[in-house]
Amino acid sequence: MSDATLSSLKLSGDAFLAKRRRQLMVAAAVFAAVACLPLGIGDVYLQNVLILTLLYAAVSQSWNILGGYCGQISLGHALYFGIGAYAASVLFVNYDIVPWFGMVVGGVLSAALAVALGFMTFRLKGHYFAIATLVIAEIGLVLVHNWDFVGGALGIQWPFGADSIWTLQFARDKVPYFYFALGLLVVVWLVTYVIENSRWGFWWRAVKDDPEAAESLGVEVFRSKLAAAAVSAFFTAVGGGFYAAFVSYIDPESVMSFRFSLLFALPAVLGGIGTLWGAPLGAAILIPLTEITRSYLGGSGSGLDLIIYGALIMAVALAKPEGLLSLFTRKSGGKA
Amino acid sequence: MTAQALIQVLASGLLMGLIYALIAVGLSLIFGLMDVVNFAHGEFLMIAMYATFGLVLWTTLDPIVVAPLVVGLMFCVGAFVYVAVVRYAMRTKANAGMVQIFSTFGLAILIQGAAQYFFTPDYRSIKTSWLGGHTLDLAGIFLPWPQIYGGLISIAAFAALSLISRTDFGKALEATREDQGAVALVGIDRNKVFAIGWGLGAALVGLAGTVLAIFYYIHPQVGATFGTIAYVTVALGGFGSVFGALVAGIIVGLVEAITALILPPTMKAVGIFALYLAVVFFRPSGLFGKL
Amino acid sequence: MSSKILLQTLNVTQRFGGLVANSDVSVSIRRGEILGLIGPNGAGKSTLFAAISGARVPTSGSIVFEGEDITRMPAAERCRLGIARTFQVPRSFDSMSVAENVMIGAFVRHANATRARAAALEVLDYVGLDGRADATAGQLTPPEKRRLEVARAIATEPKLLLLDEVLTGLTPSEARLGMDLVRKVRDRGITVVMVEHVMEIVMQLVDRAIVLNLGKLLAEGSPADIVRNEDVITAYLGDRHRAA
Amino acid sequence: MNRRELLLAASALPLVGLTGAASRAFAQGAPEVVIGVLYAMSGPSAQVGIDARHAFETAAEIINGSFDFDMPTAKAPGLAGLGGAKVRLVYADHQADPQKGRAEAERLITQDKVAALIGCYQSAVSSTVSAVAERYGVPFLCADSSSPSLQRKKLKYFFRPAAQDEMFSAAMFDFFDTQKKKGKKIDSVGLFYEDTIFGVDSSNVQRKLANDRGYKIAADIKYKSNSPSLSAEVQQLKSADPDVLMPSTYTTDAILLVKTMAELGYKPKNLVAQASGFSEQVTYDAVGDKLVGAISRASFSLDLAARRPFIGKVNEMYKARSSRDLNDNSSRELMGLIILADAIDRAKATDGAKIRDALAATDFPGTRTIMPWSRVHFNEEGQNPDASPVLLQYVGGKFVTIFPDDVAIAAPIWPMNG
Repeated sequence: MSDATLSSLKLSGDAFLAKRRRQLMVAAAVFAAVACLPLGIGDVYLQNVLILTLLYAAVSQSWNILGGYCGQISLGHALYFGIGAYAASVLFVNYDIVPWFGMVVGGVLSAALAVALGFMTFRLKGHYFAIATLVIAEIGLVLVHNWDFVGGALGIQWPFGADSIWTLQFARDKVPYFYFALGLLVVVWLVTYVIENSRWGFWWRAVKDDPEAAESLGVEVFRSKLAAAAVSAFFTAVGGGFYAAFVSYIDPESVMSFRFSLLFALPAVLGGIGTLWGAPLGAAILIPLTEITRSYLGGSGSGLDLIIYGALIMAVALAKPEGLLSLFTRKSGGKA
Repeated sequence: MTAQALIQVLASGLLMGLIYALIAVGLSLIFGLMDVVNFAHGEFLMIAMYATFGLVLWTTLDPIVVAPLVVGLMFCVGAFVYVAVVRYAMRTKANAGMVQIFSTFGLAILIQGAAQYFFTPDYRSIKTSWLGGHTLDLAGIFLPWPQIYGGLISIAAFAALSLISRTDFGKALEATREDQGAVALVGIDRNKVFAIGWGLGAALVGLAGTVLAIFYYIHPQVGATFGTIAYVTVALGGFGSVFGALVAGIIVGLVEAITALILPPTMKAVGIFALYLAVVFFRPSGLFGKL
Repeated sequence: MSSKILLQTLNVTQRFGGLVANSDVSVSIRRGEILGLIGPNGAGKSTLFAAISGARVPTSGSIVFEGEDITRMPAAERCRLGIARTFQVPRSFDSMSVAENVMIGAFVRHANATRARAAALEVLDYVGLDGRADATAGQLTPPEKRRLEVARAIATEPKLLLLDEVLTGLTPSEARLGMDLVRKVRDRGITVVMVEHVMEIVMQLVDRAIVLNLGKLLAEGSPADIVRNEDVITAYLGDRHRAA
Repeated sequence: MNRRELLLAASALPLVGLTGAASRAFAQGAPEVVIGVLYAMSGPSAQVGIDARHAFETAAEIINGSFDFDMPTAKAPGLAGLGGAKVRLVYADHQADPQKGRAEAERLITQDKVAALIGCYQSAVSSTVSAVAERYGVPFLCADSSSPSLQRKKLKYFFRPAAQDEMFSAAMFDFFDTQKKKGKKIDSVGLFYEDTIFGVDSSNVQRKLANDRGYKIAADIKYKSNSPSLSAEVQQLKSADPDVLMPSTYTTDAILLVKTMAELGYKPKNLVAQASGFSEQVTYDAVGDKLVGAISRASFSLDLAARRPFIGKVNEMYKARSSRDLNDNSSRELMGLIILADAIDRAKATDGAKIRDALAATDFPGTRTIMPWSRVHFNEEGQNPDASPVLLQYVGGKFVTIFPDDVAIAAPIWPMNG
């Protein structure tokens, strides 16, 4: 190898490290700025919108790990969200176990279930896989609906209690929820960031682009999918546990319906799948828009809010198929 | 439960299954043609049901009489959706699968919103029709005429489809799906074939809509109820397979009816879903899908 | 194990329904050689290739690599043992950069991303793609894509590299560059098996050739022997000459 | 406020401003009391929300205007206790989602500074909304959710003037008992209910009552709401053939159920419904011919108009807006707002705690309502224990009150399908 190429290669490596460092700094700046938002926004309703935005960003980023990085389009993540919500609720309401622990239990259960289901579904391709995930989540919904131990159709009401960080119950104060949701997003983002540059991350992207070629290069395709599913399900469930604590009432429809599965995929898809910022960006646009159109247009019952929402999804999917993030990034060499 | 009741449940399931097949086949046809899953398929059904309802109200004719009109209208709706939306979704190179899913999903929400906007969320149903409320009593087995009509229409539609596949147009469809580049060389306009394909797919679900409108209620979310079943049916039969849609539709109808007998009826969808999982576990491309 | 035989197929038979694609094929691949696997269309080359690379398990017979039976071993595991392959139609990971594509291969030997990156860059330099490291794989020209396939495979540090028609469809000058690359690969100590049906080019490159016809082993030997073999001439060359 | 304005402008939806302006146009100049209204205005149960909107607007018209009805707040224009202040309604769409209901309740309380909340139809949403109301000390008048579990939380700010499922179901079984005493045959009941809070709660109460009072449960069928077909379910009902079929279903399934029963040749001996779908005009428009003799529990009966003429007038006002008669839901909603306004009037303040105390002190005879209730007052759980339900029978294209005897117009036709 000539000295000239050696140094150019070294430069390429250094440039890469510099890029990674820059990403981290941008993230630090963005998250710090977001962390300051409650200082300026005292309105409870807007805080509520912010919390939901952060939560959806975090859960959609979790979905993104399996759907965006590993290319396995799941239309059934509501199942994991529901497991998280129910684990936290049942443990807290029936056994007085703090939701912090309940969320982790839900996460572990979900990850284990994701692996078990993966053995069944990861042989399937494309729409067959997507429909299998949808169908499994629907089965889960029906089972929870008819399972009296977890309240069946009646759901679970969290008891009123004093404000406490342990029980994650705050009567009026939204700020603690805000920081929890932000914290969850930061953790999921960091996990994605770290994995993105690890062997797993590379394997996932290879599996997404061409599983057969990946297999021939020593990529454990099946195990890669299982790992992505487990990580994805874990954080989705943690998000579900938080949601339960936040709303303090859950029933099957309100945490496990198909609508949620779509809502977790949408921000990532619209923002840019398989990217670090796609899901947060998508959530930052989609959630405030849906909340605000519903709040200020939905009261009329005319369906105008749905028309706007549907048109937006369609427009973004058609006009920016790589996701809205491509508006902000100068991708190396690409057309965008 | 007596044997008679069992036969009754199976007969009802069979008729419903034929209707499911008719709802699903358009979806499968479009997929077979261009590998696109239309997530607004249920909304097509809903439009057709509203159209039937509206025409019946306006012309005071029977749903059966206005059916050809609705089918023609739905053909235009399908072709228009292709030209106005799907054509663009097909052009994208990045995330092609996602773009198709979410552009048609966005369309579905938009159509639901529009239906609520124009028709209000109220429940409609066609009050009187020639067949509505009439039942064929076969030695204690009751077969409602609307469903018998639906089953017959479904069989006729599948027969017609198998005839179409032998015509020049059918061959053009087949050629387009086999090799999109080559057909351009022999002078087939790909976009035209796709538009017609979408028209045909929508017309078929439209036909199902005219049948359902006779005995089912109509409201902006009605598509969702049948949409999920249609997706599972198509996947169970194998995406792209017309014959698969027919067989899967019948199986879904029967399994649904039987599950409702064995398990609490609230869990009857579980039977269909579990069947789907079991089938694709052994045959990852459904019963008659191409690998 | 330092035997001269790197890989052996023993009575490999592959049936697809009634069709027999490989019938009782027993061949050996010797350490350090460039071996040509040739035959007319439908001869069963690709089927045998698939059996060796692990894309498909044969109906009967076995495959032994360095004394280990790998007949049922998945492709990924074979890769770790030291068998790498390319695809007839290049299958790059188009959403990734060229360097990242090669890193996928390098991860087999280096768990750490930084080291995998360094190894990938070294391989890119070796195959002459160092200038394109940061390009998206989708943007490469077809010959560059072939090169990338080879680079990815080399990055897995194989003992045996299976090349599926890497020279087909290239212009003569591109093909020459390709041949240089194959020789360079062999000089790295990697045994190379090339599936080709463009016999003219391959014969200049290989040390030895195996000819398949109608799923059966037809001839085996040095290029000089092969071109003189009567059976080969009738089955393959004759065929081609008549067609031409 | 500025930030909200900014956000709205940023979302570039000029229509937003329009709707806001429209609802604000209600009261010009005069002091006003803002009340938050929470219903699903989009999604599968949007029609209920839209009907509710008409009911509330009718109620507001009565409160704000001057009408010669013997109802609280009707005579004087506006709320006399607050210097003739007008009631202004702010609507919020919760899409039947408990989380959204909660968020919208908070928005109404913190942004629109509502004096009280009213809603929500879906019990799941009423559950989260009542929790928010409690935490902010804003009274929540639960107009139409009938799940008994809501009042069990012993909330201070929760008030439900209408009956809940236990009272409704008890009325049904009281009716059965009297029929039985008259020598009619009622041995078995068939429960048919959807797998939602409403259906499950209702069936739980009915199952318990049936067991306590010695009725055999011949069928106990929980079905999936919005099913594409109910053939198998109906077949099971037909096989069991209970003396009384007791459905707890929403409109869509009520229509499908009745159609399927007719198609499969099943004529239930008697049908006594837990209102909901069986109190909606749409259902009778669609399948009324097959429901002759069907009985539904109700909080309301238009028959009462014969005794209290103003009920007919109120119904006309409502009909002018919605082109349908008041029913079980819309009547409760309309009356609920009037009860709430009356309390605010007496509280002479828009302060939550004062309104709450006024609500708790509410006590007037049922004759001053449009409902068949005997009295309006609240127990310590916030429940009106004297919201006596009635049973209506669908005869001759309209509903006739048949139970309890003191308000009955006609004798029940029993069995309905002999």
